[in-house]
Amino acid sequence: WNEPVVMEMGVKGRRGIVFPKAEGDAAALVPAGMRRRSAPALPEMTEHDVLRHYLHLSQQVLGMMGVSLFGTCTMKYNPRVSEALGLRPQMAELHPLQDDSTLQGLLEIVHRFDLILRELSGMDQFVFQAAGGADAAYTHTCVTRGYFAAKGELEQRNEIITSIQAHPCNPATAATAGFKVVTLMLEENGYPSIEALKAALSNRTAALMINNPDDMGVYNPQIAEWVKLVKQAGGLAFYDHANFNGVMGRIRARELGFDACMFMLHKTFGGPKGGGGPAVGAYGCSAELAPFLPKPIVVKDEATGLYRMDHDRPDSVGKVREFLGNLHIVMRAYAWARAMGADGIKEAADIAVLANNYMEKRLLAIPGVARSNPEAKTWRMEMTRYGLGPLKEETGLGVIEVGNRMTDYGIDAPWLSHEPWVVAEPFTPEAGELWSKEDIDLWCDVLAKVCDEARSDPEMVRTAPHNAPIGRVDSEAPEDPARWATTWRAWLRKRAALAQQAAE
Amino acid sequence: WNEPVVMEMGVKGRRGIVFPKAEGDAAALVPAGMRRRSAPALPEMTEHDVLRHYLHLSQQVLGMMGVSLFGTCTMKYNPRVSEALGLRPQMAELHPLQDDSTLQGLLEIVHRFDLILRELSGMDQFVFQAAGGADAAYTHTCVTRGYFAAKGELEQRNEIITSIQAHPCNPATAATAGFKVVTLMLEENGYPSIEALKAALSNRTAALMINNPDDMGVYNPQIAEWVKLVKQAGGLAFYDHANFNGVMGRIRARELGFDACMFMLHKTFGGPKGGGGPAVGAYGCSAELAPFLPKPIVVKDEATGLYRMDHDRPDSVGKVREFLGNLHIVMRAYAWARAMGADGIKEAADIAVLANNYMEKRLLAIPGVARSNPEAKTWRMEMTRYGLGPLKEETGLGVIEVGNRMTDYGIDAPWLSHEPWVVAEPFTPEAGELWSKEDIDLWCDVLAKVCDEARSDPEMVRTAPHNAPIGRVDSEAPEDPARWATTWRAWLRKRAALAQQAAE
Amino acid sequence: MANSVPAIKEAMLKEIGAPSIEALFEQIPDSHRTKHDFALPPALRSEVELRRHMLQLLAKNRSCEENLSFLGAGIWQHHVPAIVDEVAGRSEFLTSVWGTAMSDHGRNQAWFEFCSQLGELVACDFVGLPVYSWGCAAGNAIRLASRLNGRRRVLVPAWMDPERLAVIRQYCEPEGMASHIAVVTVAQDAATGLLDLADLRAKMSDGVTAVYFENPSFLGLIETQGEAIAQIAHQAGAQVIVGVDPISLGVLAPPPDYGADIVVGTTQTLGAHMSAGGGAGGFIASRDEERYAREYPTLNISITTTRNPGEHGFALSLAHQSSYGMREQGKDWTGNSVYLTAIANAVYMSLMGPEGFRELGELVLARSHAAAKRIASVPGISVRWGGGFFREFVVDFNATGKTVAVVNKALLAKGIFGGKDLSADIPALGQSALYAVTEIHSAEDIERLALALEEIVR
Amino acid sequence: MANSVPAIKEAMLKEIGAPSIEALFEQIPDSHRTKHDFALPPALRSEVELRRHMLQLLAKNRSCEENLSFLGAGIWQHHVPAIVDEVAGRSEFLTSVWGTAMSDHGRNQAWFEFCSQLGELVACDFVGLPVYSWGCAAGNAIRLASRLNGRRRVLVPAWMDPERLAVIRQYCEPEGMASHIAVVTVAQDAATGLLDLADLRAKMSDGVTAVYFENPSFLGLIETQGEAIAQIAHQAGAQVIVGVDPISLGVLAPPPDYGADIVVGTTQTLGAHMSAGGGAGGFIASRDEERYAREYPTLNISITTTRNPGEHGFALSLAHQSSYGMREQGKDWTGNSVYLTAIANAVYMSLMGPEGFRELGELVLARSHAAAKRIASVPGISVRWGGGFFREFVVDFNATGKTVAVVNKALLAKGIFGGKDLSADIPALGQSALYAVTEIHSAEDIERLALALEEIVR
Repeated sequence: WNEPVVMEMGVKGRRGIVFPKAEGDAAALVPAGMRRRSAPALPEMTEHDVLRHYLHLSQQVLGMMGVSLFGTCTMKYNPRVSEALGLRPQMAELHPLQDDSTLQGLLEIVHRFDLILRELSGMDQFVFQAAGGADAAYTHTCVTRGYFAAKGELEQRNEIITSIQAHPCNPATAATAGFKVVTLMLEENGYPSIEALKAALSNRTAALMINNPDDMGVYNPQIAEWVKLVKQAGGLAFYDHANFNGVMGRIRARELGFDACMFMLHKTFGGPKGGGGPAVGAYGCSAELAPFLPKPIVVKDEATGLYRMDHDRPDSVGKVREFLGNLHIVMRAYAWARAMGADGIKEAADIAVLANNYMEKRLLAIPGVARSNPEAKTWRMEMTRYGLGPLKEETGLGVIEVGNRMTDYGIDAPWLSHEPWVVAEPFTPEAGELWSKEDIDLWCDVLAKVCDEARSDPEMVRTAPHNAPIGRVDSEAPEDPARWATTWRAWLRKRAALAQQAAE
Repeated sequence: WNEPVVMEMGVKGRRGIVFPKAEGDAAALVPAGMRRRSAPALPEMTEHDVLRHYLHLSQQVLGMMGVSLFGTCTMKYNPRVSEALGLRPQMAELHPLQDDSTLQGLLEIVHRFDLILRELSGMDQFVFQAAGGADAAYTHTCVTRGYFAAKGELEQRNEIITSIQAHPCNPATAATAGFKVVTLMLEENGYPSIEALKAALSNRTAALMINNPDDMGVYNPQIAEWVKLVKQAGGLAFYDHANFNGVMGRIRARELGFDACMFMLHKTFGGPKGGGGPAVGAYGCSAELAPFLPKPIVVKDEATGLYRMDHDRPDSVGKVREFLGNLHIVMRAYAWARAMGADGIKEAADIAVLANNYMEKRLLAIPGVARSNPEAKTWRMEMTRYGLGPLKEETGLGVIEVGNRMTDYGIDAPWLSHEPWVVAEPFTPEAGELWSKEDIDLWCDVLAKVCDEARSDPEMVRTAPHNAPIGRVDSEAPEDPARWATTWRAWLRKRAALAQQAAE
Repeated sequence: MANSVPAIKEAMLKEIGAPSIEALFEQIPDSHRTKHDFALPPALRSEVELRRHMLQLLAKNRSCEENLSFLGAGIWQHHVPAIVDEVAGRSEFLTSVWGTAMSDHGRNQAWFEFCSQLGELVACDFVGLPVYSWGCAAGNAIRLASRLNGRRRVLVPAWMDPERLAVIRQYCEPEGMASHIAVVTVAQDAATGLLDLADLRAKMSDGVTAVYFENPSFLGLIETQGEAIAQIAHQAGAQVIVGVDPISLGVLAPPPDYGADIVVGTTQTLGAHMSAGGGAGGFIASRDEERYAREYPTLNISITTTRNPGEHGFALSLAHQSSYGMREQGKDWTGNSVYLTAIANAVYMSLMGPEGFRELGELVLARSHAAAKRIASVPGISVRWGGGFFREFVVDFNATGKTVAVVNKALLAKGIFGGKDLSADIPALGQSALYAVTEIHSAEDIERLALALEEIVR
Repeated sequence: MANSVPAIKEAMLKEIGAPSIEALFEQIPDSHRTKHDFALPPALRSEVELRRHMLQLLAKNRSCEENLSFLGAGIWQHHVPAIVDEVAGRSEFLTSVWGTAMSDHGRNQAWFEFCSQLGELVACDFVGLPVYSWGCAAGNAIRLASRLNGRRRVLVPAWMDPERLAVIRQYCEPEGMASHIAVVTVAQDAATGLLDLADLRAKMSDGVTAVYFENPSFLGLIETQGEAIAQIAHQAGAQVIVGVDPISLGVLAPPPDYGADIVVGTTQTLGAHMSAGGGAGGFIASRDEERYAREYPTLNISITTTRNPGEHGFALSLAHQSSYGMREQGKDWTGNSVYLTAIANAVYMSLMGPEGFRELGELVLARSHAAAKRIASVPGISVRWGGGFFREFVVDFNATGKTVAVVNKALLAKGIFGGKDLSADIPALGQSALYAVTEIHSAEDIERLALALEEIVR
């Protein structure tokens, strides 16, 4: 489809949806001066045309329609039974301020799932208000503030320690929350040294925010000692479980000493990615930290068996987002966990780690591909970062060009790496438990083919994609104030201005 | 997507869906000898792979994703609100043998819609058991048998009269029902002469089955007289309202004297085509014929306001299909009729006829296009048949090649003509009230372009399509007993046999 | 409507040079036009009003989801996997029309996959595109047999589904028609519920076009005498037509194993919602012999090659013999059928695979037998044939002194839809009801039913 | 799982030369491994069991569909058009990941269309991709303003949504943090419900980074003093941030018309189901000035050109300034947000068009005012501000001698969810409740509520 922008479509006077006519002079109900003067310049289309437009756009999304080994995200199959459940009025048409008695099913789901996460992590209480993994990290910074405020140490403890391989959301939320960020660098074995940690720790330390294993598939075997040192320094230890897929069923954050952790329900627990949410960062913590959690908390009255929202939490840090969170995603995660069971969850970890090592064998057989942290000789965990540095040196073509060319074969471009790039021309494929051996083979075959093409027909690769809905975009204009346009109205204005300039 | 046949996919041992394990030795519950010996050779795939496969296939369907002026069918917009309603348990999870008291909403819908169709047609009772327009025609033949059996004239009245332009289902169902078929030919003005009808009528005449206007957009102005003559001869008159779109809101079948009529709810009344059903042929008739209708009939007890299924109809001809019919489609048709209202229905006819005449103006401006029944100089009704006879004479390329090439531009091939082809290289586009003027313009532009190409680059047109999911198929093999294969198992067997032959 | 906009109407009128829209209807004589104002209910133009109205109507229904239903008898409550709805609801399939083999390739492939997978289940090489229902498929198959061998008498089981039998009778034409096919019922053995072979032999003759029987039968029983029946029929030159529910074929032998020439049955159970009967669908299958194929009334889709080497395509096969091709000379008639349901069926079968059908079949066997046993333990209630059935069984209330109608009414008050009342259809069974138990019924459901029955018949 | 098949596991193990799967976990020290058996509830592996379990749980909820709800206060029950669900449910969008501008072109275009249409409604040229909620958007906008002008005090209305205010306070950091932004409330006039300009002037200073107010306000009132507020703020060098529900903007003036610099608000009302709050979403918009754009915390998508002349593409803009690009140096942080909801929003706005928003706005005005009037006619009940509101209004129960809690409990027994109890949040209003009336409420609904109230307060 050569689909126009919706703003160009339609005909004046067409209607996509109508409403009953208002009784009386409704316009007169708007106070003087507050009536909209000129109608918004929205398209005027029939329902059929609107639907066709967005159906056409949907067909121009590759994503998981092909094979997408999208790393650092743990893409899973999203059971459609949960999508159907999500549209049930008993889920979709609930108001968050309804009386608890009318939300018993939902609150029960939240509570039951809370228990499941407690069991998987050893924590004492979970909340689901955070609308994503980053928001859960932010929740940790908020809880940290509450905790130290209660201890009277908030002004003193103004540093949060993380590592360069932790997801950017950890330092970013720490900084947003007002903390200074101390970033530890990786050493040869793939993780920061315990000496570096010790050097960073002080009575200013509020918390450690860390994930393990990292995106290179390296597990820090000293993590229990790290946590102990942080606690000794008076800080809190937060486990960013973004990479839970490799360890689930084998370790429990609380047993390692962590005070808190988070899970991404929209990925690790089978909720759909949706291109980026609605999502949930499930945040769990120890009983010591629980009083500071955002409120309300869902609790069960064991006597009556009824569930309620507990708002009466005087030490709570308040809210990180309105209401209880994306509970429709919690519902999906609960369903996923129930379908998997303890054995299924452990088997998923088994398969994810097996698949990653199988994929690695195939990838490292492709000339031009290098592995991160080559010194770490162990089997990696559920994903590993690789680099096309050698290919780039040889051909001048790197991950961007290779990724674009891969999409010509129905393989969406891989995730490269979070900032900063510590591996040259990085890419981070993750097979997880979802993708079949054949899918992995196909992915590796395509990468191998494109690497070959980079040598035999570099122009083909350089100008890719050739088989995508559109040609390679100009990515400079979006960085130029005179040309970027996040809205059609800005585009019209700037296009006119540029045309004027050109004419002058 | 270069999508394999599902029979080639999967890996032994994979599961798409699982069920709880049966308690005990379930296999022993099958009587000796009746246990299946070898498992069916079905694919073994994960849910994710099954879903991706069919999503890929769905993206290889053009149909109404582009502009499809599919004639003789009156394609309409299918409101998605009704699709969502259809999945509600209160519609989807109903059993037809439930107690009437548990089906009050559904029976009310059926009854209310019955009243709407009565109002539109003047008939006295509708039934919805027929699962398509052809099945409604068949219903008429069954009712006709019942009516004449009751009069003791069944053996005598064994002829049904129709015209060569009537949909094939009319003669075909008449013949299946055991009647001799008398077919009237069209004359210059586009319909059979009244003399021809008179010559066909006799005391053997059981019924006339006719539509009006026909697919050429010609309305038989003598139809009231026809009906009178048929009734005088002792026969019944059935109005096939497949082309209702052009006359809805303006005429009523019963007022023209017809004893019965049928509407296609899956098209004329906004139900989805679904590639060919589930569909409903709503069959309505006069009070005189009503006792013979298939049973049960939905009736309302005016005293209690309750609805019930009346099975106690001793003269009923029985069933044409199990239960009450595709009531989920009746539900959609009712919703459509309520959304349109009387004014909306009439306006739809207005727009359909206007659009057809607008389209005609554009089509006849394309060299190579001819109009059916050129002698009929009037404005046509909601659709008209055209022919590419002139183009074929000039270039050797006809509707098949042109249609294939049109799909390269995102325009699905038009419906050509029912058998027999009375127009050379026929095609029958229908704009209806759905398609916008811009869509019609696009359609005509593409046809004009392809007709040009037929002259400027005939090879391009002859070998089309070039931009479809697959290349032009071999349509001879499917007619050859040695090569046709309606199943994968037949294909495997025949392919092996042909390979063997070739080797010998 | 896109062209409702006055300016567009005017532009089109101007382009064609017509004075008004009304003028375009000049062909309809004044005398034909109704003088009547169409008195339809007020329009609910807005989706918000329409949806509300429809939901209010639907809310008056009580469904088999929030109630506990044991109804079967032609439409069955099986689990519909979520992705079946997703695929069948895709706009591309939902609104697909009838393009070419190239433009509608994906849908045609899905249809071929429907036929191919069904072919594996029923062990037949030739499978047509679906027909309206099991009853219609049986009617079509009998007429097909009659065209094949020119005979005009069919034998069917006495205790077959009255609903399906009524459709068959319609297809065979009433006796008043010269061309009718006589429908003759063969007795069933009261002790076993199976076909009475003696009666079958007695009624068999060289005028018989076909014997039709079902597996499982209407009463749920597995007909174990298939081979004997087929032998009797074949010796008389008659065709053997077997009706099946393919969902049973993960555990039951496919009909050709015991001599079936033509297999028909339902497609509803393969992923179609009941929809008050709207889920019904039927199929016809047979050996891939030319003489059979040339009598099919269905449209058929064949795999074939394309201009591109190694590529598959799918095209209509034998369309010319249909009513579309030959009008009244065609094989019966065809038209819109349940083609979207066929796509749902294809998805369902792909999900199931051989193990899914086996597992489901065993579960249904186990659960239905367990249910029969539990129900039979209720004082006064017995199960007519305690074994050898699949999914459905006959519950006998005669000893309770209560009619099925009374029992079912009491069950309904408890949110339970009791089995189909057989007392009118098969008087020989007295006050009996046909209960269906599938994978959607849990052990607690059975217990809930049994406790309710205990209370009711006490 | 595709690779659960033992043969595949073995093949992969063999290929990599590992002795067992367990061996692959060699990095995890024994001492880290839990000794604990994970005691999760039994697996419901089959979809049929799982679905049943989930439906049983959901059945314990009572929804706003079968009940009559007047709850608003941050999440509103508006009509969600059917095609919005269809598009947002498409697998392509639902499971989309994060590919390139070329491979995910369709989704990126839909995002751009979300921003473009929202830009028309709020009359802003720059619109970021969505954030979690209105409250988060307000918090982000205040921080953005603070980065722009370096000031650390924000003025907000005293009677704003406590839910939203709590989020804002979080984003502004607690007072114990050195870097916190002080949140200062400005009084509202008891007579009009509007902002008290005298108090605003008193609290305005050159330390104020921004004034934040809403239209309609938390209590539903249309703030008519926007221009005056903006003038006061701008004179002190403060930014003006206005929070809106864009669904009102078919009839209400867009905030830049009365001086807003930054506009934030909810996206939930634009086609997202309430989902117990899961429908929440927020947006940030402003003039397209570089100094603003360079402080956005969101990801942004810009239209651009491609290698093919005349073709549009859509690419990320200013991504480097986000936390993905600059970690703790970035502008606040971003991550997964509500991007799928943004697609639903885009579909909704395309369907609505200018006339849809006008018609809906007028309908909501008319219905909510009619409802207020009818409710005020109930003896003992009054409406605090009888006009000048949009959708929501304050119902005053003080004269009835009954608390809102008691009234709402009685309403609940009649299947009615009464308005949000304000007595704890805004003690000055005593026993008052905030009622929301939208296009989903019919005249009969209002009458039903009024009759119920008459009975309850009698």
